[in-house]
Amino acid sequence: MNHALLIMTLLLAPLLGFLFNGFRFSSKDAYLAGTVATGAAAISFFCSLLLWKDLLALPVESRVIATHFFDWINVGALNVRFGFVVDQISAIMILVVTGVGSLIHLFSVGYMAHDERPTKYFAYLNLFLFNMLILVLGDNLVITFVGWEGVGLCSYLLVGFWFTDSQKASAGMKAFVTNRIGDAGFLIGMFTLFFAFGTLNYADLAAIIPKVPETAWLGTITIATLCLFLGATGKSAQIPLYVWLPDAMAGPTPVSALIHAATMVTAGVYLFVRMSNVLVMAPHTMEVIAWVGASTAFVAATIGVTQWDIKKILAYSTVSQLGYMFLAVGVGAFTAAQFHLMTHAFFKALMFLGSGSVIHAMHEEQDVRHMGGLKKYLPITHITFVCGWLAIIGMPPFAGFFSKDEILFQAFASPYGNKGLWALGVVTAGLTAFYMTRLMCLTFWGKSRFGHDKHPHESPPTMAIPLIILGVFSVIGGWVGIPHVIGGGVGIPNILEGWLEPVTAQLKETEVSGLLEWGLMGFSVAVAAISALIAYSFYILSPETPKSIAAALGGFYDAVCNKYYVDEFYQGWIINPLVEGSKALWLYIDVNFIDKATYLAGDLVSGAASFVKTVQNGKTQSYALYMALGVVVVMTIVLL
Amino acid sequence: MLSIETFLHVGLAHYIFLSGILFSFGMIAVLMRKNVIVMLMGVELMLNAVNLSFIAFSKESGNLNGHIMVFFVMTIAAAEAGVGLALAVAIYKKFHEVNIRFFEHLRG
Amino acid sequence: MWEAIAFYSLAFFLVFFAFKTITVPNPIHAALYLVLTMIGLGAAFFNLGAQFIAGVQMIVYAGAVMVLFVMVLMLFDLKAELRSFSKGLFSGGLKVMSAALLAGLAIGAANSSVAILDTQDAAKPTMDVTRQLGILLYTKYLYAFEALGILLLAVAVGVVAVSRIKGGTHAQH
Amino acid sequence: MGIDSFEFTVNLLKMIVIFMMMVQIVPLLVWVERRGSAFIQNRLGPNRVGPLGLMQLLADAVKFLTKQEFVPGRGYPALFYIAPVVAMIPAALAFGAIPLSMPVNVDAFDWLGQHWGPYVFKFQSYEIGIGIVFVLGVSSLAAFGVLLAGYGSNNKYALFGALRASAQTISYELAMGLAIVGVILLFGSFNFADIVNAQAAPLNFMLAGHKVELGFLPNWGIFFQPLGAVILFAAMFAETNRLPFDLPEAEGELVAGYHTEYAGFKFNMFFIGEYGHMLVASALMVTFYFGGYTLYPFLTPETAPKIMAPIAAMFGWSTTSTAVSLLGALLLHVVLLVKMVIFLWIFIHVRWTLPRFRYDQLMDLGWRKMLPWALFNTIATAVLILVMRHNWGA
Repeated sequence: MNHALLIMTLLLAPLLGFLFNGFRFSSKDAYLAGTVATGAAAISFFCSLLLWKDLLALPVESRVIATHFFDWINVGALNVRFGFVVDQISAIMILVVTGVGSLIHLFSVGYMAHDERPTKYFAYLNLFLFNMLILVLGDNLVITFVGWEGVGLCSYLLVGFWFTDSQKASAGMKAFVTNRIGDAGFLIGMFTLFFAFGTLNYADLAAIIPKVPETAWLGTITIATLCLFLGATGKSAQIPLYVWLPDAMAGPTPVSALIHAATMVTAGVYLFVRMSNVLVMAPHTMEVIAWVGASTAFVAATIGVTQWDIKKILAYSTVSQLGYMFLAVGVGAFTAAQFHLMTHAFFKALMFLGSGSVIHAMHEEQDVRHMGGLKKYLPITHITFVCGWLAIIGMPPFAGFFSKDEILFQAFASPYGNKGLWALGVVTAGLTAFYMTRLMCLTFWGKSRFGHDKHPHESPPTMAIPLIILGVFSVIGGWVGIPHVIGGGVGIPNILEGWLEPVTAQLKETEVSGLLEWGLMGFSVAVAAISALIAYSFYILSPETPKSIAAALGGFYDAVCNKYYVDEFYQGWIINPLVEGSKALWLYIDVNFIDKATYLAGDLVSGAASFVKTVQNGKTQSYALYMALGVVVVMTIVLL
Repeated sequence: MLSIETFLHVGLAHYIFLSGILFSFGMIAVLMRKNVIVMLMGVELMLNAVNLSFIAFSKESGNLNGHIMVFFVMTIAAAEAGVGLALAVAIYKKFHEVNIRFFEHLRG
Repeated sequence: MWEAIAFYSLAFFLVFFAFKTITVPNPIHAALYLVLTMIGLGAAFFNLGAQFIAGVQMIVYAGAVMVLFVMVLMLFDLKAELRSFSKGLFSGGLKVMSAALLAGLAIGAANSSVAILDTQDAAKPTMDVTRQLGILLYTKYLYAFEALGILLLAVAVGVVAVSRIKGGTHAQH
Repeated sequence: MGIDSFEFTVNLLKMIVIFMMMVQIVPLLVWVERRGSAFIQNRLGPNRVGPLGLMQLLADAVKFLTKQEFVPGRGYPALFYIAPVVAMIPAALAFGAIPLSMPVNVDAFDWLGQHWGPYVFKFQSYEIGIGIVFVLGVSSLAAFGVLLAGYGSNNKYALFGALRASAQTISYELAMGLAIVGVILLFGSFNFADIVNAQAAPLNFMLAGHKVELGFLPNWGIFFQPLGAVILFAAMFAETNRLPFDLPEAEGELVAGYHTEYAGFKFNMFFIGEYGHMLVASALMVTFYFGGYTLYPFLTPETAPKIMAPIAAMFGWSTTSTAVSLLGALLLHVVLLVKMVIFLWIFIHVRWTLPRFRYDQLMDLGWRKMLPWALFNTIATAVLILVMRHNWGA
């Protein structure tokens, strides 16, 4: 099959699904809408598989399927083609996006069956898929930005999907506005790159930039990549713009799984993996990224420990895991970042869907304090959740182990890494194990704490099947990137590394002894295992201990529990001054000068028009006369 | 220049002149008459004047495209007359007169 | 010679009838003068060798459109109007002037374009003209012809809809 | 081309003669109508003046001519006077365009010391290439006569009659035109002479690229267009404003319709117009569907001179080819007249047999029955012609 046609089908299937459902948005038939939307997603997934197969058939050094449909913008030096490229990076991305996306569409059919506006929901979901595909397939920054904004829009629409609840509507608004700040950075970065290098095409940039000498902090590339990183912090919820993501949990749970865990929030990571050749020319940026990523991972993990809302816990966990990815990007481990992105997509989508299943079973109850002992009510959800849990805390041989271990190893050993980053990463790993175990204990194990009026029940097959598939992938998904020290002995190659090698920037390998690698690995696993055990003992064996610890920590605990008062800080020191300042401008400058100027302009125009408006007297024949006079004038000019 | 021959040898120019006169008459009717139906008649007159020049040109150039145009113009004119008269009937039903000034209500 | 006489008498009648059309105060008389103008134009078409068009002119204009006009006018029972022209001496003058100017310019433009008209073989047998017209209409201009058919259908529906209007925002009752 | 004075004179005379003929047939028709109606209604009819009451016509004419001229007080005299003329003109013009017989060939001869080259005179007032379009165009003007009469009289009944008449004429013109389109498609010509000549042959049609000929039947349009013929004939009734479509002059409702205010000679002219229309209608019916002035296989433009030559010799008339041609043409003209008389009698018979329609029934019939059928006829004819003439791989 023709590649251009294949890519077109890949892109258009969700768009058509969106149009189909969008035009009949008021329908309440969740099954029809869901079938169409899921079908569209499945078609896209199928196309992705075909493209991946074709890509495999190509020789290793030229694994690129590029196509462009038309020249989109052609102004002066700026030539933006509506072009798409499928290479090793985007192939993984589209497989993940459409694969996980299809599963989540399927899950949604069951989850949204009794909603008020299911058709609208599925239309948005399809639109999101379309935009996400645009984002990952675009062969230049502008196309990516189109998708970037598109997914932002869909995120807004879906977070505020239950907009009749003003809190949820404002959560959507918050997500949107926070993203706008990041997008401004993205735009500035894009402009800077174009200003400096005259192109926005990834391939061209990768070809030009390594030849450009870069000067310290104020170099063009550093500034540009920092700006792009600001965009990435917005989209991928890093410090300082992470605040929207926990609030975004107001949306339907499958949306949280798809957009706010598996795909959209990883766009920033994808961007930097895509631009790895550019990024390695700006070591200072990488340093910033690494530290921001590591501290985000740590801070989010600490907050996660104190949360009670099941989705909030998962949200902070997502922020934390995204921090890991940025840590990997920052230390130059692009393969590891992409790897973690993929495995995270599996297990975090799984856990969100699992939490959706739990919430569904508990009749919209989200507080873990009112759960417990769900193991016997929700066997499938429990089993799959356990897979996700083991994956995220990094237990071998689950998916998360390999990717997280790779990141920690690179943080320790890479020329950009250092022991501080590594230490932060390991502590975060411990915290992750702690709060995830805490979540398991409070939700599934122990005694049930909900009232007798609730009768939890296992979800229908449309919801169970995606869980099972994702559960399987949470187990085996990591096996594509088995490190040499483990795989080398038994002859299992690191498939992923080989796969991504031609398209990501390669750093000089630092020689590290296998023993050290084994040691680091063992250490982090041990930390995770111990903190998991501690959590188990706290929440199952002696439930009183956490309270006493919290009491002992006092103010610090409160601070963590309230997310370090970051929202309050933003409110008090950024938003309020802005609002007050704007009010002052409005009341003084606007009213006194600008308004008067516009009134004056209006008065002038209407004054001048009072003479001309006699022409427009409603007499049809006068109009005909003006027409005739106009023709006379034109003909005179033409003839003379 | 203006010899007797110019007048006697009837050619394209004569017909175009005639057509121009008829056209201006039609236009005056559209611009000046108050009765909507007479204005419509003026439009018909204008269209017919144009038809005349089409036919004259067609004869002069020897191809039939002018005839085709006239054919189309006639169809359009018939349609226009139908719509115009229907509007006039609608106006008459409301005001019991068909004066163009009732269209001033359209000024809003 | 005969040609000139035919043309000038025809032209005289045409101009006279057209003038009466636009000046007589009674709209029915105007319509009847217009019928005469139409018939005269049909004769002019015939003179110019466009027999089929002349016949169609008679059928469509004189026979159908004008009958419709006259019928509508009679239904309205309009009497001779006291003020049949819209008022305003200045604008009236302007209107006449602009019409005359436009006509003059159009004549000038057409006349100046006569020179660049490529005259093909002019003489053709009369019967052939109708046949050629038909062939042209159904080959080269087929889409335009079909489009006109659709237009007429739309107009037919529209006319019925418009003439059935009752009341409205400006209805006096 | 050049028309010499002999040709000019003959053509002028021809026009006058044919017009007079049309006008003179009218009194005869009136007599036929009156006697016919009497016959149908089982009474005597005019029988006092002259043999069989034939002189009644003359008496009527005198009455018409001597009646008082009368103009309604608040009417429009100009329109009132012109209306009867306008009513008569279309019929006369249309009748003039229909060929009444085969062309007459006049050989070259010397007369008045001059040489007059051979001529071919058409047996009609004037020959127009696209006669059918001309006849349709002219007869569509007939509505104006009625409208003018109705408006000029300034009489409520007259106006209603006029409006009815014109609405009716417009409505039935559509069906009439479409029915004629079938004929035009069939014979592929707008010319009456072509159509008539095509009918002076054995019945033939194309079937899958082969010509099929049925020698025992003439190639008349009625065999191909029966539906078209019925529609055309019915529409003709409406066009002539005769019963059962004489709503414009329905006595019960409208006194005498548009000629309520007319008397005397002006009324007579309306009469002539109406009967002229009947003549045109019969002539068209005959020309389109019944072989016109020919009667294959007996009397055709080829055989007529051959038949007349011995007859002329028998009676001792001139046997020059000019004279034989003229005699042949007259013979064929008689054929046409006989056929026309049959149709004229049908007109009259229908008038005294069928009751009048109601106005809504009339419109309903015109727009919702005849128009669709005529459309169907046109489309079916076109499709059939295309299918039958197509050479299906043979």
